Amino acid sequence: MSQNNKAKLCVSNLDLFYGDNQALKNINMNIKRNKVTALIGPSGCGKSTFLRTLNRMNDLIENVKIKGQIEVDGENIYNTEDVIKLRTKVGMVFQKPNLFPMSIYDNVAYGPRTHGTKDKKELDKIVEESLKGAAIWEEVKDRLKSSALGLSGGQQQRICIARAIAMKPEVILMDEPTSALDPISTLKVEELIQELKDDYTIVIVTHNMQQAARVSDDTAFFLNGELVEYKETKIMFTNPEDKRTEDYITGRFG
Amino acid sequence: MSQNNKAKLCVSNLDLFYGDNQALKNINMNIKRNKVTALIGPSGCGKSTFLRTLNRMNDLIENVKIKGQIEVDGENIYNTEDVIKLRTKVGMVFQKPNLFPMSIYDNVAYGPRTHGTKDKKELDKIVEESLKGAAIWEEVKDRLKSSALGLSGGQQQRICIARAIAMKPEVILMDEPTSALDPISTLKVEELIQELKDDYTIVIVTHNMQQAARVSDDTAFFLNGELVEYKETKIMFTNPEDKRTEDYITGRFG
Amino acid sequence: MRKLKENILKLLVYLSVLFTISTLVLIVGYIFIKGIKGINLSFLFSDYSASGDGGILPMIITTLYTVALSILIATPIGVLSAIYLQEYAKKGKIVTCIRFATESLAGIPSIIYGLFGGIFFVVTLGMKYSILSGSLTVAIIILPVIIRTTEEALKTVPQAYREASLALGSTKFQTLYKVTLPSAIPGILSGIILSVGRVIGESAAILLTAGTVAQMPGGIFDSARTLTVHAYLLTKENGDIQGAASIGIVLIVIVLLLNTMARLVAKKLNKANC
Amino acid sequence: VGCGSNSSDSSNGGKVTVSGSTSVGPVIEICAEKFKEANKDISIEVQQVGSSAGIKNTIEGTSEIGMASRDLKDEEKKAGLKETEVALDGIALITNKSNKVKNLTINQVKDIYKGKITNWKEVGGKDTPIVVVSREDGSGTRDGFQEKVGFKSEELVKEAQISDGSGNIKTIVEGNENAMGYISFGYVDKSVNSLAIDNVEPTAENVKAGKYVIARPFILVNKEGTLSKQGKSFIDFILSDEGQKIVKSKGFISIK
Amino acid sequence: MLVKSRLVGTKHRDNNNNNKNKYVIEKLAKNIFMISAFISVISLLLIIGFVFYKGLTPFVLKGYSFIDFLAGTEWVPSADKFGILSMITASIISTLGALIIGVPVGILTAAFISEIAPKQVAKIMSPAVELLAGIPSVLYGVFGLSFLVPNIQKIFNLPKGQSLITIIIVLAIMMLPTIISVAETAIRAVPNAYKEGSLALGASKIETIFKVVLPSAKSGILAAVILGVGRALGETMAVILVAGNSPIMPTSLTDSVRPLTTNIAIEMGYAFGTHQEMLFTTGVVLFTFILILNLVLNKLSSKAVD
Ligand SMILES: Nc1ncnc2c1ncn2[C@@H]1O[C@H](COP(=O)(O)OP(=O)(O)OP(=O)(O)O)[C@@H](O)[C@H]1O
Ligand SMILES: Nc1ncnc2c1ncn2[C@@H]1O[C@H](COP(=O)(O)OP(=O)(O)OP(=O)(O)O)[C@@H](O)[C@H]1O
Ligand SMILES: [Mg+2]
Ligand SMILES: [Mg+2]
Ligand SMILES: O=P([O-])([O-])[O-]
Repeated sequence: MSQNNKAKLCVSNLDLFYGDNQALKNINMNIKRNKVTALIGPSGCGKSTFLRTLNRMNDLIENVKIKGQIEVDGENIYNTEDVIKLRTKVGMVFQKPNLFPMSIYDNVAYGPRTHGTKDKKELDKIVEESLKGAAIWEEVKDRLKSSALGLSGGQQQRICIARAIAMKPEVILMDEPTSALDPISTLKVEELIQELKDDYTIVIVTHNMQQAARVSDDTAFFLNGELVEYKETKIMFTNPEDKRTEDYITGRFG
Repeated sequence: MSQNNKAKLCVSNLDLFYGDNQALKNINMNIKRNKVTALIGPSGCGKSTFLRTLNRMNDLIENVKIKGQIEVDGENIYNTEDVIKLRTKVGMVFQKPNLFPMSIYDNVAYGPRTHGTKDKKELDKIVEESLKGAAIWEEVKDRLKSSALGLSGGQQQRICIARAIAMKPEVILMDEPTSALDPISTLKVEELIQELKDDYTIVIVTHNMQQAARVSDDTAFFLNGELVEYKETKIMFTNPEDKRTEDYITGRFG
Repeated sequence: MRKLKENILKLLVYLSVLFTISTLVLIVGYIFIKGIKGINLSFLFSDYSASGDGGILPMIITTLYTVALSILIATPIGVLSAIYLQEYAKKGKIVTCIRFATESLAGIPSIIYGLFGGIFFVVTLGMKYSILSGSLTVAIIILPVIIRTTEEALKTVPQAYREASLALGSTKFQTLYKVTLPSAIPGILSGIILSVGRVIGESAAILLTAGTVAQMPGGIFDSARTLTVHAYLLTKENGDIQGAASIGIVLIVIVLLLNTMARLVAKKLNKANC
Repeated sequence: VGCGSNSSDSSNGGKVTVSGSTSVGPVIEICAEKFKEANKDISIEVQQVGSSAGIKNTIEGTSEIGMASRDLKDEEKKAGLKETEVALDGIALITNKSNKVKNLTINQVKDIYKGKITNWKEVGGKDTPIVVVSREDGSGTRDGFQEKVGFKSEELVKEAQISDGSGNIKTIVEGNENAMGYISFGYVDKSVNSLAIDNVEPTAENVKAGKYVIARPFILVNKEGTLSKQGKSFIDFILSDEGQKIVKSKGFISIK
Repeated sequence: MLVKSRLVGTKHRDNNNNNKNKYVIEKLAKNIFMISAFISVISLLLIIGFVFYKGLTPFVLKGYSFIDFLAGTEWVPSADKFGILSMITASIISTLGALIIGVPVGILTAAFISEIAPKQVAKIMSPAVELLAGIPSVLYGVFGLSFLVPNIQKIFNLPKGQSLITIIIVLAIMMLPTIISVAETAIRAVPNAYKEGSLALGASKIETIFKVVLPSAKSGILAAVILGVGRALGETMAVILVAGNSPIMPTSLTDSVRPLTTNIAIEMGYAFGTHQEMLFTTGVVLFTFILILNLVLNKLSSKAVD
């Protein structure tokens, strides 16, 4: 329980197989509460796979085998039957904005409604708060009832974040949330992440070294399914321990 | 006619529109006989479009409008009705190897057969020569009758070149022929291009600056549908005239 | 030589197209020319009379009953099956088995359905010759069509929608009815429209299960005649080609309308997915 | 609730299901229409599925009343059926309008159907082959025809065209000058010639007088003891003067 | 920043109990879906069960010989003679004949629609083909009986127009839309790269279609053919009106014949006892043909996936 005070998520001895192909190899990692943790590494190294184990999105894929354990607040998430509760607690924002073909309002209200909030006033409040939280309220407040698919990529991605926030999760997982965005939108989302970390534990996958350096407190470097190095971002980027980390962050491969 | 002595292809005042969208703007270019000419430029600048005008492959696309003229050996290719003759003279190798789902032999014999060569012995000879010309004979001579789709990407691309050579064309157009290949196969194809230029006029589109520098005699730099600079490769890469060319080849954008 | 060969091949292609088009024009034209004289309001909307001079209203009503009932039976089963296959089932023996069954059902000739319905629904289950027996039989016939098109429609719903919904803590079922199904509805609709066409055109299977009673059905437990069966019986029993052709016109117009509807719906589907 | 009693629960309304012969069907349909005018609350379903199927349906209880255009077979009688003759019907031999042959002897008819005579010139017509058209095995019309002409099913010329409906036979004969077929009097019209047999014209009078021999009864059958009140009143209606008038108007012969 | 403090505040009312309900619904839904899916399987089993039970009764319980049934050429139910070899032959010949016309015409039309026709023409042809597919088969029969039969009699100078040729023509027309639409899909799936490859080698459009496009689409085209066979083998109402239905072994294309389907339909209304069961047996034979075809089709499509 001692670790639990600092660590929100504890991953120990995690192995993951797609069929016979091992995509994650003995990962051990404690992710700190109210910090932003960045996952970096070359394409195919297992970043997305790892992220998706944290809210059991890999359950959707056939033929996945998982060993080891992951605890959220000290509770093993692969022991509970209640995936819904886990996913309510651990929200996710995907690489490509994936809003539903509904209005902006309905998108953000989707989660709360699913969990039984029916009251119009309460929903209004949640939607407004979440959109404000995602720094997109001003831009969309006059067209909440229009389709969410009419927005720009950057706006859509922030609505996705609002949608995740509306669930009042404790952890937010983000899989390359800005890779589909233009530089200005990216900046906005990065600022947002900085603000959100006071209230949430954030884990973010990124391909962009500069982004990792800018937004994260801790960084984990993955390579071929292994966790090569994991430490404070400042230290990692100035003084990497492992030769492979150094090569990667200085752009020598990948 | 004077230009014709050196220039195999003369392009003058070429404009091309996809619907209302102008993809090529007033291109003027004389492509030299028995030389390798490289076309470079950022994605979407019109390299492929330009290449495809040279053997009228753009005829296949609806809504394409072409102005200006292109002469091969002094004959305007957009005046003749005989596209087949033009395409026989001007062969093409595509970015992704596009072998037919037939045997290796039948792939290479496809062109000659189409043009009426029936004699078994003659075909055998053409196939062997072409495969040798494409530096792939040794690798496949024992399995000419097996499916061409069972080969590696690099082998397939060389068979594509053999297939083009089998037509005995005078010009070979290549649209990023090595972008789908691993480094070793790339090298083999590059060597091949060097060998071929004694007999053929070669125009090659490439994204790879190094490749352009290695294989070509002349280089043309395209940007937003315009031909920005066109000169000897050696001069272009050491002493570009245009600021935009310099930026591009030194990797400052694109 | 090369040109000659090319021209021969071209000629073959054009002859084929000519054959296809001309058969269509011939058949539709023939039916229209033969049958148009018989088309008038009283033919379409007055009651049938055995002593002649009657209209085809009972057959139209019967056709409507049969279409409504069979669609009502087959749609929920078909859609739910497709959902199971597409959203729930894991690859394996069970799915293979179900797939094989639906594919086989799709290939069975309707006369065999007629044989089956004629002893199973009519005799064994005691439903007698009735619209119900007929509708149940055609419901099985159209089941594979609805399953197939629904599956295709579900496949086109982006996986991203499902992931987004699940990641928000929804159950699979919530995801299904809030996100996946609404996106798939145009596809499902076009499947239903296709099936309506199939039901309307069906003859052998309905003849052997719904019977041939030429009168206004009082309900689904009555035996009655659909339009298509009526066209067949007019030909067979009365030698009334003109009457059959008149009904043919009605049927062809219905088919045209249904096809156009399906097209519009499909267009909508494409738009929705952009 | 026993077989065929589906209608007897309510004393007034109810449904009577009738099925069987396609020759008998049309006239019974008209009777049913007339009957309903007087008995609005009774509905009558007339199913034209063929004589044998009608009898089978009656035995199985799928229908209350069966219609047959032939006598019952022993097998069928054993099942406990009660039969009621409601009309007589002649079977007319028909040829194409352009055919000059107007009369045949019954032996010629037999030989044609057995395949011994194959050309119209053998019976005084043009030098063209005879295309024989017959109903399908099991049809009441065919049974009646074969019995009266005097040959068995397996003797029918193998090349004969088989059609499962009188209308169909008429269409075939109308469109083919070589064809010859047979249909119930009720279906005969001006689109085809009907032949005299042994110089006897195919008319209702000649049948009634016993001169035109190719004829058979129309019967209704029901399971012994299960006929509903409504069913009985319907049969009574057909046997009444009004019913028999309808029978006559359709070209059949009244049993009275 | 005002917002944030509020954000963490209240939790959703969600509790475990609520979730438990959801999981129950989830299970229930899944089971309902699964049961629905099994209705197809049950239907198929019922159909097989009933048709085979009825159809095999005479052989199992009444001592008829199945071999005689299959190999017999005489069909006289009232004389207790049941042999369907002639009908099997008729079915096979008429299907093959229809294939010989329908397959090339269908494939070439499909090639025309997907590769040659200008967009506008293709836009008209596709609905036309759909209409051809949607016309009820009875109408093909009506057309066949009153138009084709007399005309074929005239053109070929025959004593009668009901014949194998007529069946073949009607079936060929009826299988066209099936073949065209499936082949069209297969042809459209041929990668553009193949076509470009061929054209760039100086092949003409037509050469490209015949040498590259059609061969590349062959597994899809084969599937189209098999579906067409199914359609032809199973067609009843159109055939019954034009076949002539004589149960004889065909010796020429001008003979009238009785295919399996029409044997069932033509006599079903009149059949009784063993006769009726033998019609079911005819159905069993037809059914077996169709099942075999389906198995082949299955194999083909799984091969196409590889
Ligand atoms: N559904 C799957 N089935 C099988 N293998 C998979 C699946 N998803 C991913 N993999 C494999 O697992 C490995 C890790 O993939 P993953 O998507 O986690 O990489 P990544 O680090 O997110 O890469 P990228 O930066 O390209 O997104 C890869 O080798 C990939 O091919
Ligand atoms: N078939 C088409 N229809 C309409 N526009 C097209 C079409 N093909 C290309 N374009 C447009 O024309 C422009 C030039 O495209 P082109 O393919 O020639 O670029 P490129 O230089 O080859 O790029 P890349 O390096 O990515 O292959 C682009 O803006 C492209 O979007
Ligand atoms: Mg990833
Ligand atoms: Mg390009
Ligand atoms: O229909 P039938 O009267 O010939 O049995």
